[in-house]
Amino acid sequence: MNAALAFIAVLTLASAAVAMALRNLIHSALLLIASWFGLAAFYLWAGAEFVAFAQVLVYVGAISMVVLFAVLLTRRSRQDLAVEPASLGRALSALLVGATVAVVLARAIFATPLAVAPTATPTISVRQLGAQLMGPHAAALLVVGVILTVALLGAVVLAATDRADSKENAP
Amino acid sequence: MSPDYTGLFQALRPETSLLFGALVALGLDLSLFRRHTSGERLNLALWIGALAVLAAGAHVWFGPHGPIFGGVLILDPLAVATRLGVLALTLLTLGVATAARTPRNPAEYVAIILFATTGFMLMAAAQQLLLAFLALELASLSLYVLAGFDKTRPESAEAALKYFLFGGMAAAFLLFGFSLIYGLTGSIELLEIARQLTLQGLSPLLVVALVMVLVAFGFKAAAAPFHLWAPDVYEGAPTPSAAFIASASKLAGFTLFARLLWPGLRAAAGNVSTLHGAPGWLPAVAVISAVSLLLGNFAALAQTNVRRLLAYSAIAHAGALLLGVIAAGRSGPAPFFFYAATYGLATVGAFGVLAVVERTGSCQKITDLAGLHRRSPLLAGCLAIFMLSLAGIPPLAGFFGKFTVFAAALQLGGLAGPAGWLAFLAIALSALALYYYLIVLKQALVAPPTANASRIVVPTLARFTLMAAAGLIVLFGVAPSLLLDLF
Amino acid sequence: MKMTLSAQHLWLIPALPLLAAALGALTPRSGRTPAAGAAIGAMVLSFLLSCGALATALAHPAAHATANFTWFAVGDGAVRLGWLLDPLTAFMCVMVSFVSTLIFIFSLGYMKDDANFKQFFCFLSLFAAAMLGILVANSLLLLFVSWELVGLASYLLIGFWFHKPEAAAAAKKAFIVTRIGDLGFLLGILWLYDSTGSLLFYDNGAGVLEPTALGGLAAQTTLCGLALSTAIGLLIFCGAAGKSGQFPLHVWLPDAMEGPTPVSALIHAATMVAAGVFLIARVYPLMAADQLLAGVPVHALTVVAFIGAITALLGALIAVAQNDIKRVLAFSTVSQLGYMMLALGVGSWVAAVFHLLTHAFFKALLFLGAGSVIHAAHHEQDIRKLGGLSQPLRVTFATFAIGMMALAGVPFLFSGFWSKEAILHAAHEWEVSHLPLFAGLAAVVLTAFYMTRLVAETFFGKARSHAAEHVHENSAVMTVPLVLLAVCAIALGFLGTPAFPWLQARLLGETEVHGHSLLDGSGLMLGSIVLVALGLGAGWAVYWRTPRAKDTSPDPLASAAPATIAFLGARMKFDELYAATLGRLNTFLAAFADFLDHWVWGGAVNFLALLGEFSGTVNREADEGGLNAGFDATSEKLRQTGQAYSHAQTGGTHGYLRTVAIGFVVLVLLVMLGGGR
Amino acid sequence: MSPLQVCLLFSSALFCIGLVGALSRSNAILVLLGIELMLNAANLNFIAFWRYSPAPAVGTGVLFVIFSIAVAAAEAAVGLALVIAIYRHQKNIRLQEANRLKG
Repeated sequence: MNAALAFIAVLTLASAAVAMALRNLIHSALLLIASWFGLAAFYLWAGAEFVAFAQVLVYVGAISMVVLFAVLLTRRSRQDLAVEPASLGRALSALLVGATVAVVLARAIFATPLAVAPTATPTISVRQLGAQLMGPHAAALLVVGVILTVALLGAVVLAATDRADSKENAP
Repeated sequence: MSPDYTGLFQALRPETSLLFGALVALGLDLSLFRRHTSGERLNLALWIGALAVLAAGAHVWFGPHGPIFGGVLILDPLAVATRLGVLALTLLTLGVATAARTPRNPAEYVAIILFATTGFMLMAAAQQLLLAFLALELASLSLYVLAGFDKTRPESAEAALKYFLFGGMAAAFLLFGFSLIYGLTGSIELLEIARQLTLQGLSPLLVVALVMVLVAFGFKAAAAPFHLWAPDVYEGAPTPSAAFIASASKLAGFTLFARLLWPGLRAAAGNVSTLHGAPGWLPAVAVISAVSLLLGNFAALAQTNVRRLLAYSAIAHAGALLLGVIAAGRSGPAPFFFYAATYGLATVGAFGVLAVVERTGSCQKITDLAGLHRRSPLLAGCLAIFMLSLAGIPPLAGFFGKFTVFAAALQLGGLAGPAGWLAFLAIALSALALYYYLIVLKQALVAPPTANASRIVVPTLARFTLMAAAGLIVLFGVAPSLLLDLF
Repeated sequence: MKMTLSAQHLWLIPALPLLAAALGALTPRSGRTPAAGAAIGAMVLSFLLSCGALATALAHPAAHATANFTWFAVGDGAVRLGWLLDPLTAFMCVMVSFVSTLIFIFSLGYMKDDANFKQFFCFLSLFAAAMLGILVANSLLLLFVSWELVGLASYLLIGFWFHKPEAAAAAKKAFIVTRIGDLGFLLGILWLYDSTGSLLFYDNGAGVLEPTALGGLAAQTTLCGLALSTAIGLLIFCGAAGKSGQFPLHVWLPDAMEGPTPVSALIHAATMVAAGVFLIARVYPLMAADQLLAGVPVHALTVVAFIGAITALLGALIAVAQNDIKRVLAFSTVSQLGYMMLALGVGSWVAAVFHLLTHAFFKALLFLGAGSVIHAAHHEQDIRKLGGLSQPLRVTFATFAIGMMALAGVPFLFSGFWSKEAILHAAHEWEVSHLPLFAGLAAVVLTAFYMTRLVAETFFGKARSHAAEHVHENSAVMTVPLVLLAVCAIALGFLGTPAFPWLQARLLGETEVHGHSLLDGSGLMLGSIVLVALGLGAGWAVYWRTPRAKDTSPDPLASAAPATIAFLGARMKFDELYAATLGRLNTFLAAFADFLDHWVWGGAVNFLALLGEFSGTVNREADEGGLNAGFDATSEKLRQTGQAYSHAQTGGTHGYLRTVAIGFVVLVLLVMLGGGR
Repeated sequence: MSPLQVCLLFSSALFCIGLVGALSRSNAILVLLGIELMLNAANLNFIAFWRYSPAPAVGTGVLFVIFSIAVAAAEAAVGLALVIAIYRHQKNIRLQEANRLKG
């Protein structure tokens, strides 16, 4: 079972890391989809099937599509697809900062005693989740509805091209 | 145990009226008023928004109190006071919007302001990590959109993108921190977390979680070194949006985080009353506060852009407010609430003045305010009240905010401990603050107007808004008990 | 009709001018008569009410009648405010409202051509209201609020002629320098509130000036072994030093002469600068609480005494070398305020208040007299270009001479003599040191000398400029206040002679007057009379006997060259003395004052700037803009520091995001490693 | 090393990869995706802690993740709209070129 966990982890991390390093935006997006699949696999491994489905649906199904649309909308020629490499200094400093954060997190994880009860993989049924959603978390459910409304409204307002706008900004 | 839905809906009536107002504004605008000029559409939306805010205020005032829905929300005095404060600041922001340039989608603009207000209202009352996170995200997403609302200016888009990326990063840190807190305590209810933490003590992973929460807090409060977005957003965003981000958002953010830190993470607070206190989040907040005070005050001196000056002064005020949060463990939330609310009033007012001046042309440089006393004595007078309140000159409200916060901070251990030093630093730097506020006032009150500057006609609603803000500042300065009696 | 006013209604005294200010603000720009009428009417009413309050206070001089109320509650503590009526309040109220009334009337004439006449009266009323608020407050917090309002109003008044850049700069300087003192004051207030839980002066045994609280404060020790009361007292003294122009915060006062002359009379004679002295007199029990303790390194009052002595001497020395009529008076004010602080420090607060009252009258008289001269001489202020004004300006000259003799301390007839004598007497009896006494005696000579010079240069000889040739006496609206003030400058002294110290007894809360024979301590009095005579004689010899010929002719003291005939020897001697001591000392002190202005307190701010710079940027050249100059350069320096800070704001989003991560790491390390685990 | 610690290291690594991406890439979309990865790492933590919690039947961690996925979707929508808004003005989405505002 730990082997499965290690496999999933390596796969996910590797595809995420390569996605963040690749120069081609489309390739990056595809690798990120792979990494999101990896996360879904992890959720399955942990016994949270519903979350795994949600992950696939939302990330792989929706977010990646939005990203691809954005990529296509914001390029003017084929060359734009290939993102120029980040400047070396910026990449190095980013790596340095990332590594430092990683060291801090890892040290904290190793230094903290975590009581773990060796249990079998738990399960949680959709019915149980539903009861929780409609029960103690009803308020959160309402708020998420509002958040999605705002996001939709905001995205439409910001992204929509007004006629007057396009005239003003025509090159 | 069946959930108390009735109680929940009773408690959420203010939010419901805000959302209802937003939907009505959108609906009317889309159906009946499509053909009207954008000015008329803005006015309609603003009136609907104002009514919704007033209705929400009535619901807050007469609504239920105490823990709601099994303690997910708490309507204690701090929550009620913050909700009322947020609603008042929203109302003033709507007033400022009457004076500013009409946005291209007026109904959407007002609706998103109301959505953001809903987020603030929930932030004020959340007592559970999940709801806190969602409320924060609701407010933040709305504010990103508001910052980028002016599509004709590249500065607006740039400000919004920077704000969004910075905020997204902060949200990621916050969520990671929350996940660690959940892991360490097995709960997302603040009271349960507090109970668990008193048993556990401070572990390294908890320190990481605390600091991640503080990162998000620093972002929301615009405290150094997590302030970098603030000057750019204040400068680039449309004026009412900037006013809203600077005032209501800050008040709600301080309430939310003070609640997370004090009742929730009290066991990990540590100690700053003496130099060799216990470790915890208090020393970290003290450092953020000191850095904000120094950086905000010094950088404000160098500004030639009045909005950036307000932004850096906001950073300095965030430092003083954090001092109030530090002291809240002993003195209760009243001091920092008073400070944040009156600061919000003065800031909305200052941006309101800028919005009116902007009607006659650009108002970015401090020198754009030259000769304001000739162009509009009312504006100059109001600006003087706002600036002097920010500078903490008695008897304006800003002074009593400072007084109560510093008095509370000194109670932690006199001048001998770091809290006392911070209070001392804040008091010493307020002389510097006076200097840069006087630079603005000198332009507005003393300098002659430029040759082509005309008289400024202040629209009636904006006039009313500014006079209300100025009047409240004087009123709360003369009678602080009006606000403090909410506690 | 005997009218009395109880403590409950004391608030009316400041409320009336405040109302007048509000009315003035609401009247249109053209409403000159209503605005001025409201201001003067309110001041007259306030004066009458103050007289009523004085009647009440004199009926029960020992009582501290208070009226307190809760203002607001924070947490478990409540902040209470209140009004306080005792002889100190009552005497000060009468003085301030009376002098203000006269200055308001004088302003009618002085400002009659000014376009912003209405605002001027509005600001004057606001100022007077705030000043009266300081006097009637029974709470340190209320006092501080009024105190800051006074600062704000003086900012508006000093900068009233804002079209003059010097005026705008002077106003800002005055506001900010006094505010630096106020920061200490605010800190003291907060500390006091923290220690005692109250800010009321008197509260039936629970106030901060009452034995319970004082005992507690004196018993605790804090930084450097000071008693807590000493530390708080010194912080409060910072505020007093700022407002009262005490060394080293005196730098703003001379610059503030850029304001209209009635403002100078109001702010720099009777009221604002006196507020610091009043404050120390008010909190005197707190300042003196540490006197009984042994083994305390410094007593608060000792500091006050020495600062006062230094200020007295410094102000007098600098005044000798000034040529602007108002600046001479400004430095003499600095010097006289030093006297008052000296008196407070050596333990005789009644002498300080006595001098405060007499000084208010004769210095207002002198300033208004100067204003009358300036107004008549078409705004010529340089005494080298005046001269020969005694004939055309008869009334002004006569009253100015009375004021000059009061200030110089001419014996027996003039009030300044008696009050100064009381101070010197108290300094003589001080056991700690006699240095303040010697400083005070030295300043006596100098005061007599420079005032003689001022009168001689201004009123005698022949007119040395076009402006001074064509002068006419001013209208009655300006001269009548001068005459009234002159009468007071003489009469007030007789309230406090050693033979009949009525004022002192009332201030101390005694109903009976115990006079001493004038012969008690007559040695000191005789000595000081001789010193006054010396100063007057020297001034007469140097300036009066041979008046200046042209406005460009050199100052006789400045040119070390020996001159004319009969009195030559003595004069030579004096010239040498001047060149060897006074001249050099004066140059030195001027340089020293400059040094203070630029380096010491500028240096303190610079230190902050350096601190900021150090933390702000690493790659910044450290020497750039070094510690080079005073106020403006300092603020420029601070600006540069700020620029260094805001250069961190590169506009690059990556940098911003990186800061988040770095901030995270640093804070984690801080919490894990720091905190003194 | 317990499996929980493995999971935490996994999530920390993912968090740092996202962080490095956000800090180094010039394309605004990739920066946004880096931040999404950081959010994913937090979700992973929630599930891991839920997996090893003494009372998994309550399902708090799972619910939190469901909500946070919804929020992430909303964030992505707004973020990409903002990217398009920037593109409208500067005709590219290179983040380092969006620096009109500074000082």
